[in-house]
Amino acid sequence: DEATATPSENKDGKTEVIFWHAMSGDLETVLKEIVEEFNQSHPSIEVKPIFQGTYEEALTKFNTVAGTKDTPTIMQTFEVGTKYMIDSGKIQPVQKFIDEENYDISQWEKNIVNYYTVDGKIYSMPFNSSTPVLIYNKDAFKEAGLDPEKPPMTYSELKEAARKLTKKQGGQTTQYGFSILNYGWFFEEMLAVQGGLYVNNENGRKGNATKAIFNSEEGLRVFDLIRDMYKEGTFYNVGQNWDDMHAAFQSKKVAMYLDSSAGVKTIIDNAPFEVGVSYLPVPDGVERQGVIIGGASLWMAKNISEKQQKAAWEFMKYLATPEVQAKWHVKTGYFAINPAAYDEEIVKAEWEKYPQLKVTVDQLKQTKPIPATQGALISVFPESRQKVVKAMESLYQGVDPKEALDRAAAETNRALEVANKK
Amino acid sequence: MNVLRTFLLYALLIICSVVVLFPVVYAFLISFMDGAEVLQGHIWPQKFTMANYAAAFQKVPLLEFLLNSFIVSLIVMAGQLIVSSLAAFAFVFLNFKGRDVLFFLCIATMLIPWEAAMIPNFLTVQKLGWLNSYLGLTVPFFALAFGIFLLRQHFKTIPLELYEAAQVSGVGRFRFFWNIVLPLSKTSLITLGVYSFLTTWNMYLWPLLVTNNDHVRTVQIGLKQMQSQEISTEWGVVMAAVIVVILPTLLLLFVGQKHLQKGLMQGAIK
Amino acid sequence: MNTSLSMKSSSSVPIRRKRAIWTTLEGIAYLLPSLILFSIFLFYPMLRTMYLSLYVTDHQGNPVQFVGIENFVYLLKDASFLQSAKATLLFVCYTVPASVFLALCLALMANEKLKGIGLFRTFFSSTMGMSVAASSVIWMFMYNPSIGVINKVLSLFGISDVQWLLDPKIALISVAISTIWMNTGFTFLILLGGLQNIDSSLYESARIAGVSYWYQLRKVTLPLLSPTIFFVTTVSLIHSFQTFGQIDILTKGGPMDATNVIVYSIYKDAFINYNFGSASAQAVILFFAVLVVTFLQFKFGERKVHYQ
Amino acid sequence: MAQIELVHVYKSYNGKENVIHDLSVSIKPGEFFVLVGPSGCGKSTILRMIAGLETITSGKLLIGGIEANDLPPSKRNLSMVFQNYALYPHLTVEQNITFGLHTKKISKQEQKQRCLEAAEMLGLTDYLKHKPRQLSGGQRQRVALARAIVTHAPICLMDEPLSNLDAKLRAKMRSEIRQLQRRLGITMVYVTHDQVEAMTMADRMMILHEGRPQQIGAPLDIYNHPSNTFVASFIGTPPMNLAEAKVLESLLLFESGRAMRLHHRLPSSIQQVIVGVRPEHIRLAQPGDDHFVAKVVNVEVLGTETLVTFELTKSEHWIARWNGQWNVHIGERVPLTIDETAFLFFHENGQRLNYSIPSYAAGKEEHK
Amino acid sequence: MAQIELVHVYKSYNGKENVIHDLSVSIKPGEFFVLVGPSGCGKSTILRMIAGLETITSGKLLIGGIEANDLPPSKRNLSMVFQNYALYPHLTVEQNITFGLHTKKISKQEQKQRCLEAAEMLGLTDYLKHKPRQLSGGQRQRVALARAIVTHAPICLMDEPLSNLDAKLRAKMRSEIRQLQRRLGITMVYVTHDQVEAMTMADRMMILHEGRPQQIGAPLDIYNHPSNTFVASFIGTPPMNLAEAKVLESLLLFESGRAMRLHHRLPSSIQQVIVGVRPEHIRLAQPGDDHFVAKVVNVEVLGTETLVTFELTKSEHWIARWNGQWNVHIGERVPLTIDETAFLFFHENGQRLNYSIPSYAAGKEEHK
Ligand SMILES: Nc1ncnc2c1ncn2[C@@H]1O[C@H](COP(=O)(O)OP(=O)(O)OP(=O)(O)O)[C@@H](O)[C@H]1O
Ligand SMILES: Nc1ncnc2c1ncn2[C@@H]1O[C@H](COP(=O)(O)OP(=O)(O)OP(=O)(O)O)[C@@H](O)[C@H]1O
Ligand SMILES: [Mg+2]
Ligand SMILES: [Mg+2]
Repeated sequence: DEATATPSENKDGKTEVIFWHAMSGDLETVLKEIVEEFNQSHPSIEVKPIFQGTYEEALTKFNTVAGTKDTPTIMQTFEVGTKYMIDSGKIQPVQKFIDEENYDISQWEKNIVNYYTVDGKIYSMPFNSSTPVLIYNKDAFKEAGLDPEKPPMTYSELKEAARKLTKKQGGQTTQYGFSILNYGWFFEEMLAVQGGLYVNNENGRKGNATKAIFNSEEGLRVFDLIRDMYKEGTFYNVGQNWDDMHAAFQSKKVAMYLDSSAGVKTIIDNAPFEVGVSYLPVPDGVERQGVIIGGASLWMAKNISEKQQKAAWEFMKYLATPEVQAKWHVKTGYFAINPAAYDEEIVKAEWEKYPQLKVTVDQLKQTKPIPATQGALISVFPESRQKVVKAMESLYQGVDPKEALDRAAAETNRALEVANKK
Repeated sequence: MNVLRTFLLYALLIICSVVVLFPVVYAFLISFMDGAEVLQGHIWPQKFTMANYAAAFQKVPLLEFLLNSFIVSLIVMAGQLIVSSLAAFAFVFLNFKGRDVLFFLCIATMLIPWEAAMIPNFLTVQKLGWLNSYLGLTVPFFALAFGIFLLRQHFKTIPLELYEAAQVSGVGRFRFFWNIVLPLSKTSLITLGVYSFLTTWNMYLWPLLVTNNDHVRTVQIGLKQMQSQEISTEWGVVMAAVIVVILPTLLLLFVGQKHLQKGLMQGAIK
Repeated sequence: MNTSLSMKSSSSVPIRRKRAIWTTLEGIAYLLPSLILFSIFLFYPMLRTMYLSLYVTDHQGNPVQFVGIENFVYLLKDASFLQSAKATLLFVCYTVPASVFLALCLALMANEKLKGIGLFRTFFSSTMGMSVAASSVIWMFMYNPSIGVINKVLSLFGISDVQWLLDPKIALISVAISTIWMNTGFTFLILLGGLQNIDSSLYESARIAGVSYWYQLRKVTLPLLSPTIFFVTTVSLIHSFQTFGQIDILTKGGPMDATNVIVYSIYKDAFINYNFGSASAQAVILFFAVLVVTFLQFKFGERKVHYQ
Repeated sequence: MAQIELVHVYKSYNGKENVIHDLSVSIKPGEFFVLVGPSGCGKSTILRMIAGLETITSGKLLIGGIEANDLPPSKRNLSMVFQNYALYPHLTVEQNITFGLHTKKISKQEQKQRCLEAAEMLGLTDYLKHKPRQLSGGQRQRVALARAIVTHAPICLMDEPLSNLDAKLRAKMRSEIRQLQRRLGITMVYVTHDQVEAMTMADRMMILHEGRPQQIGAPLDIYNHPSNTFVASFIGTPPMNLAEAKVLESLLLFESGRAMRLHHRLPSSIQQVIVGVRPEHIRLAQPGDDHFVAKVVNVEVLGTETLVTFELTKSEHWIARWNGQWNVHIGERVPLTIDETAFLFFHENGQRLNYSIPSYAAGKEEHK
Repeated sequence: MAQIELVHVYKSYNGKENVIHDLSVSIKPGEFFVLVGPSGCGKSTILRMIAGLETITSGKLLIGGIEANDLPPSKRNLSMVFQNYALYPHLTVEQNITFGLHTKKISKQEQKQRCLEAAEMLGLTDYLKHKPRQLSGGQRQRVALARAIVTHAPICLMDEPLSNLDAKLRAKMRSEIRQLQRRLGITMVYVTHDQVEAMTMADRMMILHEGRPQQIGAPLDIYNHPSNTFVASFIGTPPMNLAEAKVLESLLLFESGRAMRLHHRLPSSIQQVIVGVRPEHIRLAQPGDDHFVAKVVNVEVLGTETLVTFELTKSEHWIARWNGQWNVHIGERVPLTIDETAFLFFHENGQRLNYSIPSYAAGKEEHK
């Protein structure tokens, strides 16, 4: 095999670990710091982090080079790429090293483990994980006569609060009550929190998914919510760009919205008002099941030398240590995969400063480990997400929620069908 | 020219300039704002901070990227100018069978969406062992149908008499090309040069694909590295980087523009 | 010198042919670098794309099953592809005439002999120095409904917020506007160059004849500029068909596929959904569509062009 | 009808050297004014300044009595034939000719009419639908001419409009242009390097030399009374023969010892002169004539006439012009005579001396 | 030295009408061959075919005995002056002149040398560093000329190379070119519309009319023995006077009743002729001469000579050309006489009749 041609050692006699990632902005800075520290403490290994664009871009490239001498040792891939990576056959499940070393994975956050366990095997090493949260403007709450410490937990509370928070001036709405980014992830989470499944076969965890079932009652509730609120004029359509959403919130155009836990800190820092963070709301009378983990994990390539794999494993383990995880959590807002990190001093200090961060962790901790919150496992996830986004967008055009949802499901089915042919 | 006309013309010019320049100026102003200010939608920074620039340079090896971009852009520019002008010359001044077919074939390459060709090209470049090298970043762009087309259009305006005169004096075709056609097409060559430089400078996806190494990576990748997906981008920093990135190209444009002076053809023949 | 007449005439045909062959060889020599590069980096991928369009591919883009024209048949029935085709055509119609027209106006103004005109020329061409990515980011900012400057200005006139990029009815137009802005610099520069190449004595003659500005524009400037206009139109047309960057950054093809032009759809299918077969089929359709348009443009457009 | 006045006009292209120096001239309404001068002396420049295509560096231009320095060309109400034709390559001959006529409020029909007339006159009728690049050099020039003619503008500027035409057509055009100009009362400024054109067409002409006006006047006046050697040698083909000579009472002493005797004494103030004689005044001596013998160095038989170049002195060659075809051989020595009244005298600096020899035999030149 | 032969050459630009019809001519090595003809008759086309810039539609071109129809221009070893100059706008005058010399394996120094010589000869020395657009029309033409001169190619083609020069410079250039051509033994094909150039420079000349060769021969032969009315009226300025006449024994009867009596009887086969007389052969009648009286309709005093246009018949005007400046008035009736031997006779179809009146008084024209 060509892959053995990969020089596993560089000229200093160090084992080289090529680490492709998609961390940009401040995340990259932190990541580089951590890698630097690792390299210092592990003289025989040299990890080289290389930015490869967005998750999609990195994946495309990995796809093309996988199996050749240009393959990276470690590859970071977003959660929805899990199934795809497994199917590609180009990766080495980390379970092998867990077994060899008897590595204790119980120290990990169980919900995270849950997500990345497929057929009882852990394929990749969770790394940066996040969940959705409700973020709201406390000042606006006060202004509207709402209790800033009592954010809405159910759909009706949400609607009620949104109505109060919506401000009109002349014919113009200057402040909207609520908003959700047109992004499939939020829909998936709103579904999962009610215990709804995305696809059949237990969310694809019990064999290949063949059919989308998100157009269920649970899914419809989400769509109805959006449609109703939009009709009322309390919901603001922010599009599908994260930055637009942040801008809408920070400029007080929107008083409440859903965001990723990873972004909380920056929002707090930049907002000219007090920011509250809370759990995802659920429909009235529905029991809260918890949230699915988002973010990305690290994958190890298959056709590389033993030595490199070992070194890569070493690096992965290092990333999972409480100290590193604490630092990672504090500096980025992503979860620590190892809850022990939350006992670290720096985390405590940080939570002191940003008590909101703890909310995100709590939400995850309270999640029940059921297939719904384990997350769906399908290889055409990105495509399916596009369909859901389109369905969400069509709501603003007055399309019936049921119809929109059914169409998205049908389109996902077709994608699944094609994918299963391969 | 009467005064009113001049006045109106200036007024129009200024209005158009404002419209055209506004986005750039806007970006420039944003680059001096801190994150909160940006997200609150200010136009004029309340206080000018250079922190964004400092951050931009500190986050990614922007200087090295800039240098790489320069090298790559220059090589591509030179390559495109040479290859395109040779081809355009053949299309205008050499009359051979199948010329029009070949020309249309060349034009047809413009129609191929680069996105569709990218993966096979990546594999080709990989097979050639050109990953992580300037070769892989530049050579695939040397032939440019657009450039050939642009130059052909310009070469066509060169009076045929000049070609005839050269032929009669026994001057070889290449020399005619070199000594007459190229100097006479200075405007178009500069236009094409600027175009090549800028498009190469602005390439993102291809350099990302064929490089794995900060030592050959270009500045657009650096720009992308500063924007994050899930969490808020620091727009001030990004805009600062945008300014840093477009500054050299704008400068190049200003310099090139100076040379695009009054046409040289005046009084060409009779 | 004293070869017989018959020999001379008999040698005529071979000489002519030899000369023709020689010219052809010389022509090929000039074209060789382009031809080689085109073959490797454009024709080969295109052929491969055509080949792949007849297959179902795996995630790596390797053909697994021959399906003939099934990919095409599906696409032509697929509502979202038809929507893409429609969006593409609309986008072309919005951007091409407008950018050429605007750039022409700017070029005409900048071609006047005025003090400081060089500065204006530089201003007008400046958008050429901006990458699509950078410009798109700026425009995204300006279009932002909550903090964007455009809505702020509009609100001064009492116009309520416009969802520039979120309303399927205007998203394409919004993207088109930003595209026109991005294209202006380049188109302007080319047109200005064309204007400056016109023999000044022709203008002098028109000045003496005393014709109005508009008449001169119609009867002298535009016809003489026609090769350049033809060029920029053709190029803009082709580029416009292949618009990608601004869509990716501004709308990602949304809302509701309103801006999902074919190239973006190809990108999504190939790089996000890994449907190389379908993506290839779309690429092939796009290729032939642009080919037809370009061919028509050459056939009917170039007829109106006056080369010197 | 419009008058054109140039008052102390200077022109410089580069801000350093002047191309036109201190030009003052007043062209009368309806006058046919011809500009002549060697190539590069500034003729086109003057036309272009009148047309408003070049700025006037200093001085004043008045058209119809109104200062026109800053008037745009279109306001000057004139037409112009460019030296390089300036035809619109994309328009047909017909469109080229009628270009701009609509501004003069001329009906379509009238435009057509004028165009056909001009085309007829210039032999372009067959080419009305052609594009300029399909025309020969002369045909292009004629199109340019037609374009100026059809406007009927009160002022018309022509820059060597006939230089590419053959003699026959040229002769025809000469009289056509002249008639048209008379009929319409156009003020014409006409640049030419053709002596015949200048002499036959001009009401007045100006001779220019290195941007400086040398003489302005009626053609015959200039021909007969050139104000300096430049004009003398520039007007007339072949040019006037000139030679320096010492004056000794009634004797003209040339270099290398040749002498000619006059029947008159020259004023004693004159000691050193430049003597000028037109070639047609050097005749073959009849027996009994005062004559001198000179060696023939070149003979050009033109059909109508014969030009005989002979050695006046070792270094100076003069030309004699005789009617008909003469069979003279190079190297032959011929007896020549010069009518004394034909001599013109110039100061060493080139200026004409205000002195001429009175003719005692009522010149046959002034027949009837 | 190279010979140029054209054998039954035809040329058509559009595949329909021929622009050149059946042209056969052989230009001898070292010959100075002049092409003349009215504007648009195909002169430039012929030059361009010889140069290889236009294809030959049918027929054969031989250069130095070798078929050259398909030889590329650069292989023909010739130089050319284009009618529209074809200067390279971005090169200086000097670079324009020496452009292409390197192909002839001429050293840099020699190039410089030749360039300076040519510039000197053409008065371009001051402009060597200028660009063409800074030159006047005549200066540009001279640059084009210099470019052809410096190559010393064995064949040189010139298309109206002097049309924009003034008389003086033109006269100088005429002899310079002629001398250079002789000295280098160049074969020259020269297009001009200037009679004087044609007459003085040509070894032989060809008159062309609508693409058809009319007559080829030495200038004087053509002048004296034009083979048809076209040539007769084309060569000579002013052109030969022509008129149709009936022949009645020794009487020429013109329209509207004017008659002229000859001392000879014309052959009885001739009944209807076209009569031709050159303007210089129409003299003012001396007392006692056979004369006729005609009304003067136009007078042009050219300085050297006077052209008198008179009414031969109501509809036909003839021109007489007299030396000197004559004070004749329009409308005057003058007695005129024509030397009988000066008459030329043409067939109605234009061909010259092979008949001329024997001169009984040994013509003064053949002096010595
Ligand atoms: N490229 C062309 N296409 C079509 N017709 C042409 C072309 N060039 C010349 N002609 C025609 O061929 C004829 C001969 O043209 P040519 O240029 O040879 O004339 P010429 O004798 O040189 O005239 P001139 O003295 O005016 O330059 C003209 O009637 C002209 O209109
Ligand atoms: N645009 C220019 N820039 C600089 N110098 C110029 C320019 N145009 C003309 N000249 C110079 O000015 C002088 C006069 O030029 P002009 O064209 O008026 O001459 P001309 O009398 O028309 O000559 P010709 O009879 O040869 O056309 C020349 O010496 C010429 O070199
Ligand atoms: Mg001139
Ligand atoms: Mg010609």
